[in-house]
Amino acid sequence: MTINYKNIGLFFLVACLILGTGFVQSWNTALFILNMGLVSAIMALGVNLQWGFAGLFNVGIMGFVALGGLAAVLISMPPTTEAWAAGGLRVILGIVLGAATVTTAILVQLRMAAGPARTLTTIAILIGGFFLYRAVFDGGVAAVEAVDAAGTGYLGGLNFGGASYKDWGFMTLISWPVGGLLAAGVAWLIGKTALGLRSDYLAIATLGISEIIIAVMKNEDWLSRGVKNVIGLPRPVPYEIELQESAGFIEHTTALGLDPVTSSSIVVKLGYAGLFSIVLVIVLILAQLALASPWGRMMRAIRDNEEAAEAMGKNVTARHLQIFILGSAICGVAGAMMTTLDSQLTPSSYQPLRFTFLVWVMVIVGGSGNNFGSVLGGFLIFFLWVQVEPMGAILMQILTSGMAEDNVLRLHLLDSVAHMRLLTMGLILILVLRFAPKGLIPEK
Amino acid sequence: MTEPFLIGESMTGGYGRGADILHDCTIAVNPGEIAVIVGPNGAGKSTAMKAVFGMLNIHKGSVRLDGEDITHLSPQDRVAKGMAFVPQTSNIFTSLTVEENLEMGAFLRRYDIRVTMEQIFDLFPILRDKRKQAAGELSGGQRQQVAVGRALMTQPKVLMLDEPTAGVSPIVMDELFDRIIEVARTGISILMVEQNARQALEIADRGYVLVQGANRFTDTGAALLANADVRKSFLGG
Amino acid sequence: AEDIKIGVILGFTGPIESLTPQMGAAAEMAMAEVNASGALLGGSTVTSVRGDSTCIDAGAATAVAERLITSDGVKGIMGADCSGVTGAILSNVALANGIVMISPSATSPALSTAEDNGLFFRTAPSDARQGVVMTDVLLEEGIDTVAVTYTNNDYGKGLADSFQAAFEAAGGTVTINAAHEDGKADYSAEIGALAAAGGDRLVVAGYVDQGGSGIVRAALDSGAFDTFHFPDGMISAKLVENFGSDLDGSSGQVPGTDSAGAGIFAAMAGDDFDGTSPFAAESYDATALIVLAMQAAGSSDPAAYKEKVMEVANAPGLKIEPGQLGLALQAVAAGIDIDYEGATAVELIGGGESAGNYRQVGYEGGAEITVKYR
Amino acid sequence: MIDLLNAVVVLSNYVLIPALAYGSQLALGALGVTLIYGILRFSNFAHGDTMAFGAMVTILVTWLFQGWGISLGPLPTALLAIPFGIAATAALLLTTDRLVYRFYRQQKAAPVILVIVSMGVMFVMNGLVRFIIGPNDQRFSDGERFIISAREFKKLTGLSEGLAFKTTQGITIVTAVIVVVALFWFLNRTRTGKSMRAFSDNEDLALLSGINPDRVVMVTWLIVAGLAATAGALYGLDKSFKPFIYLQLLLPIFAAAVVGGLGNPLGAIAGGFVIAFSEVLITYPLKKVLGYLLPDRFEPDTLVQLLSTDYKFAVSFTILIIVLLFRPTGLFKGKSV
Amino acid sequence: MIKVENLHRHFGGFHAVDGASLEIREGSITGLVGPNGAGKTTLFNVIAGVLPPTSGRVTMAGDDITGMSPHELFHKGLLRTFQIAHEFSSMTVRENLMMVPGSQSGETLWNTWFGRKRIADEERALQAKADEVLEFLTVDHLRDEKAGNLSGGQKKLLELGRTMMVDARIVFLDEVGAGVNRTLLNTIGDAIVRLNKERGYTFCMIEHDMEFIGRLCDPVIVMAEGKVLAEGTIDEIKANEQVIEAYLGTGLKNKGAAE
Ligand SMILES: Nc1ncnc2c1ncn2[C@@H]1O[C@H](COP(=O)(O)OP(=O)(O)OP(=O)(O)O)[C@@H](O)[C@H]1O
Ligand SMILES: Nc1ncnc2c1ncn2[C@@H]1O[C@H](COP(=O)(O)OP(=O)(O)OP(=O)(O)O)[C@@H](O)[C@H]1O
Ligand SMILES: [Mg+2]
Ligand SMILES: [Mg+2]
Repeated sequence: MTINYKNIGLFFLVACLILGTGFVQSWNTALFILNMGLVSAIMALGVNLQWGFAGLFNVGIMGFVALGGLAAVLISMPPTTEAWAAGGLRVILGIVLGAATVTTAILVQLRMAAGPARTLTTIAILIGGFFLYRAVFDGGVAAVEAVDAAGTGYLGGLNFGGASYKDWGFMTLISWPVGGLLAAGVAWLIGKTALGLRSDYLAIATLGISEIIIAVMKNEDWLSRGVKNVIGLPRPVPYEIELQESAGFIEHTTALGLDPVTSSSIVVKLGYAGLFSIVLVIVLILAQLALASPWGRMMRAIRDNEEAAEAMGKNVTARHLQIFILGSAICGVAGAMMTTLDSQLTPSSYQPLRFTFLVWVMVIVGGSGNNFGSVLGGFLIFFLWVQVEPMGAILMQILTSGMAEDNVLRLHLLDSVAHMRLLTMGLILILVLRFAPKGLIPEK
Repeated sequence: MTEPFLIGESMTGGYGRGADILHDCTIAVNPGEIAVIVGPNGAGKSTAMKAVFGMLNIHKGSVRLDGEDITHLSPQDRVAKGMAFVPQTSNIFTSLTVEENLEMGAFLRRYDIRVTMEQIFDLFPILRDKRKQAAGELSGGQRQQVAVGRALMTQPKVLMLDEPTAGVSPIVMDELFDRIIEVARTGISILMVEQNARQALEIADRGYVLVQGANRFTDTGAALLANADVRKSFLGG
Repeated sequence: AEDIKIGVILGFTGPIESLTPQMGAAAEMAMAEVNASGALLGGSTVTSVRGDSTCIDAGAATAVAERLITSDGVKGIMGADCSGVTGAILSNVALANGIVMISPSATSPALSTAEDNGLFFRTAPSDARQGVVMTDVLLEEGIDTVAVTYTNNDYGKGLADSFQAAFEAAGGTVTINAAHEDGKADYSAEIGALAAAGGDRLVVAGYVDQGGSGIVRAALDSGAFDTFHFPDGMISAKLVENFGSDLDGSSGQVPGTDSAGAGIFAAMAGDDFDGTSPFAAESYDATALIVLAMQAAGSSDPAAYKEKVMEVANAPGLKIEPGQLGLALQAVAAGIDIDYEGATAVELIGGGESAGNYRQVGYEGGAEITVKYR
Repeated sequence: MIDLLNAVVVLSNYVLIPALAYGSQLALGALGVTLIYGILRFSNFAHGDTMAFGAMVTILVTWLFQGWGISLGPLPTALLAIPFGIAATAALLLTTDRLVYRFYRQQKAAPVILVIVSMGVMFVMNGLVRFIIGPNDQRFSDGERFIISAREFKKLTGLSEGLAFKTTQGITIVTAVIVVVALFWFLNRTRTGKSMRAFSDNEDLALLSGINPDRVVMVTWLIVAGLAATAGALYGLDKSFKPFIYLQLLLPIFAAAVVGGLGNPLGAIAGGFVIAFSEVLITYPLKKVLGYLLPDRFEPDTLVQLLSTDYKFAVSFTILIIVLLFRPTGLFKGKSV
Repeated sequence: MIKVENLHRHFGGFHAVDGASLEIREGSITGLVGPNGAGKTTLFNVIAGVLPPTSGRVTMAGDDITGMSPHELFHKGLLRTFQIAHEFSSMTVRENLMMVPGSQSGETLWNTWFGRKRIADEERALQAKADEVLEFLTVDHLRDEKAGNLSGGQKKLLELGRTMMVDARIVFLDEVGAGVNRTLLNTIGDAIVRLNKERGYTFCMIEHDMEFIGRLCDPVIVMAEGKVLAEGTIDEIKANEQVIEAYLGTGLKNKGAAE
């Protein structure tokens, strides 16, 4: 039971950190950390599912998060009608042709007897299909991208709210599960091919695939504007401006003695926090129930010793695939949520350091194999990620406080304040793991 | 009574912060002698061996080699003092070849190890055929032979073997016991744990029966074999 | 009198981390100048609060902006630097909190049409304009076939596209328009492709601190191209320092004017930092505009002074050069209309972006020379 | 005939030589990664920044030498400074090990913990390097840039295509080959090398054989320091030194180490070449080559490029995955923990 | 029950199993002996689907099971133990046993969320069963210990215990006796005989302890160099010259001298 006090204490500590941010810095920042902490906790749960439960070393989280973001655009933005007219069908036809080519090739591989004839047919189909696909697809893409390149230049999404599409904010909510499905679909493809790989080999394969996903999102402008970004996604919560202009809101806030501008953004953030918390709680409960059941036991057995688990009748391949898809889908959902919160999709901001490794840090520091650990890690690490910047500055101030005003070293130190951010993050990481080498809330 | 060459005296201790496994357990052996430890599974035989070799902290009792207190020496320093040990499990380098495994046994010996290696190959001919193969690809019994071979390569003063014959075929087991006797005759102390207890006790000068981490019976091998109680409870009738 | 805080949000870490120290220093130089004059709003002072935009991580950038606004209480933001994070901060934070942002270096055409409630300005021109200027420069030099490589982000892509459109419309040929990723270890593949496509000159729409230099180095080393054309992200002392006389015969353009302001600014920077570093002058001007607008509105409230930015920036009025901020503040206080020219001959058009004056450069004998202004 | 020669020269200049040089650079980095993986059993994320640190010290010393007027004639002065870079890196790594990694080794922590810890170390080293030398590009190369430059080559041969071969490319390739052979020999033939492999295989048993773990760890870090500083300095000489890039270099380096088979030096060099060639070769437009080879009538008017360079990373990773599907632990049968 | 026809398994150029043909009769306790490296474990691995054969065929009650995966074979009632213990080291001893039974309803995600009641009932039954097995193996006091912390012999017992958790048709035991105390081994032997008699399990066991083999097994198959060398009752085997030369040997040479 003592251990339980410790865990509650840890959560309490993180709550204090966030509340402290609210009191010392601002409630907006605190809520921002809370919201991103919620999203990060969900991602960490997804990764914990894969690593902590099943020992799958997935380092492609970034890709699944990005797919979730893509879903947010594809669902919640309005379709670009001119683009559809210009080349939409051609693009779709191109994709269908591409898929058909691959399918036919696979069918040939399966159906025909092995031999030179089969190889030749397959190659012929693939090459022919490739040129056909390029011929159809490229033209369509060019046409789509030519439509108002600076403003749209892509096919847009499925929000049929027309000019008032921003009022259809609930569409973004639909995009969350869709983001999960999209991620799950891609995870299925990856799992089918690459899950046979072990440990670090699987890691580099997933890392590569996530880079490929980002490359596609950066370069296929017809899909989501590539590096030109999509900004101004609709929101499931009201806009601050609307609140500030609504008489009722101003009345309420002034009655409470608050500033309407500040309170409007706080209310909006609280709205997000509410939505995100619902998702987190659902995911956490489901994950926790699964972990503390024969299913979780089976997964741990597979993680411990695949060969023996297989001999004891557990279908290791199928289970790995299942949990890989599930974990990736959760990351996809979180990705869609995050894009909703940002109200924009910027493919070049998907950096492995931020979206893959930071999530891993959350899982490991929190304590892999323990769902509550992952949630704690999500909040704590994101808090640090945001707060190490001022911390680094403070660190430098302390270091330089004793020095003369024009001391060269002092100036140099103060100049490098910006680089202290990552350094501080690194130091904290090392220190935390030093005192809790199995994570803050270790697996039981 | 003179002090034995190697003695782990009144050892009490366990793994990490867990409960004690050994309770006041004493094991000793003299040069040229074979001492055999038997007992039920989980009695603490392997633990006692590890304690003697310094792979486990004992918080009571001491280990002395040739009169010198070595209780606080690290295992690798004990190797330097002429002790060799074959653990019960994971006792080979799986990714190294058979030959490299043997070389590692002789790591602290810089001079001519070829001769010793040839002797090992004569003892376990199969290893000569497989010398270039990774030890992890061997069969269970072959691995065991590599493990024993590695310890023999050290040319130690004290040889400690934890179930050296587990999984080896009868013909090899006989060879092995023969070899152990030979080795002992050259003045080396041998301390081993065995579940093939009857054969082992037959060649033992001393026998220890361990139960729940404590000495239950201590006597010569022959006397233990003759003891009906011991036979029934520990040697399978 | 109050202590007015102004946020300086730039990518102090990340892909343009070598440009941002100068930009930040320039902004703070303007603030120091204001404080020294003591003429702002009856003796108010301005203080800089720095924040790291990272240039690429929209999440981190919004968090920083959020913190600066809500906890430090900044009244305006000088920044951000890269177009992506600038858009993010604008739509997520500045809009919601009604804070004025003046970016010195976000040049993406997309920002021209972004929803901003009149809060967003930039002292850098949109790249749509640069594409046209570039075409003119090249065609005038008699170059009608070029290969283009751009840094794969909204800046590079936007610039390369607007250039290609303008160039082809004017009768030129673009043999290949290929992206390069910044910060990669090796550009052999890109150079291979560019060389195979060929062209009289290689247009490098990248960053000098980033892939841009890598591309130029690889192109020179392999003999793929001898001459280049550099848009704004590439032009800097660094480029000359890196390549020296290898650049002879190349061309480029960068936002800039032959106004005396640029020279004065560089002289003011003196030894403290490199005043000719890209976007340093724009940063000075952006800061100055914020302060002057406050003075004109008589208040540091963004909702009030956002209306005044265009007014102080544009004619008619008393022309103001760098180093004359004190004078300008007094003039405004006295009710005299001013036209802030600053270090970059500021002229805000449309939705509040720089009209776009460019300095055409060439390279001779291992040095950068100014050919003319456009 | 001339056309054929020109085609060969074009291909060498834009594919063969750059890929060889880049591949060697990756290999040198991958060797360090693979060695740590092989002996200390974790993927070291701090390796890129270790390289940056080594390169930084080398640069500082080079500047010093240049200031004193010491030079190596046609070769870059930095070669003289590399030993100092190695020494400083060794000191850094040994300190790091003492302060950070040793604790987890004694705890017998899971490899993934070490991976995450190494990320912490990466952040700290990264900050350290940027703190000392700043975030900017630094140039420190001198001596002859080229063994043969494109212009000289054209003049010499009279061909219409040039072929450039840089001094640094030459040094890198030669160094990589020598180091790989030396390391392979060291690990498989020498007593110390074998004891290091034994240690990585079964730490407890290594102890029982009298192998001194501290010594193994120390030797490992020393070799890694040598590799990292050399690789970092050579890379900086060839391209340019910028702290941020070394972090980015980590990804292809890991890819090279993995595709070759983790823990295997031969794998590292093979992996380096696989990654480098797949990046350069697949995206290379054949227009010019075909232009020389085919009769004028058939000369292609498009680029004849299989895939645009946007996807060069995608290509190399796709190839990596395909290789792994057929050889799940890399080309040279690597380890997996 | 199991029929192996002309089975080959090569590792590179090495023929570990080299044309072995044998049959395990339904209801028998068949012993499999042979020198170290004879290919016994490899044969088990091929039968149990861990290794694909290079060539040859395995049938179970007439069905071709060549190349089937281990988990499919498990559900057909074929169980095996590992010569080198494969415990689930970070799980408790009891969990090691409870995870064994196939088609537990709690192994479906859906049920873990919406079928808690059923799972709880099943778990109770499983737990009782596991405790029973643990008691029989004399390790019940360790039921909540991590399996990785067991002694060498205890791990082997756990290997055996797993096969006792479900109803099997045929059980392959790879040296379960090595490292197990002889007194306990006798009890285990009795249990094997009981399972064989009362529940009709077929056993095939590799063992080097001839006494133990002799007590339980009929017939005994001897393998050497990947082939079947001999087959017969224990006495026939013990008398076989070839077997003595290759496997049994003639006893200690030095024995007298040691005493
Ligand atoms: N993965 C492998 N690669 C190469 N050779 C192997 C591999 N696995 C087994 N062998 C070889 O195949 C032969 C048969 O091994 P196997 O494990 O089947 O023997 P066994 O009869 O079970 O012996 P033991 O009684 O010692 O357990 C041995 O010589 C072994 O070296
Ligand atoms: N690493 C460990 N951590 C905790 N407990 C352990 C560990 N290793 C063994 N034990 C416990 O210590 C007791 C004695 O184990 P030991 O290995 O000494 O038995 P043993 O007499 O050698 O048995 P066997 O004949 O089965 O090998 C056992 O109950 C076991 O569960
Ligand atoms: Mg034991
Ligand atoms: Mg076997």
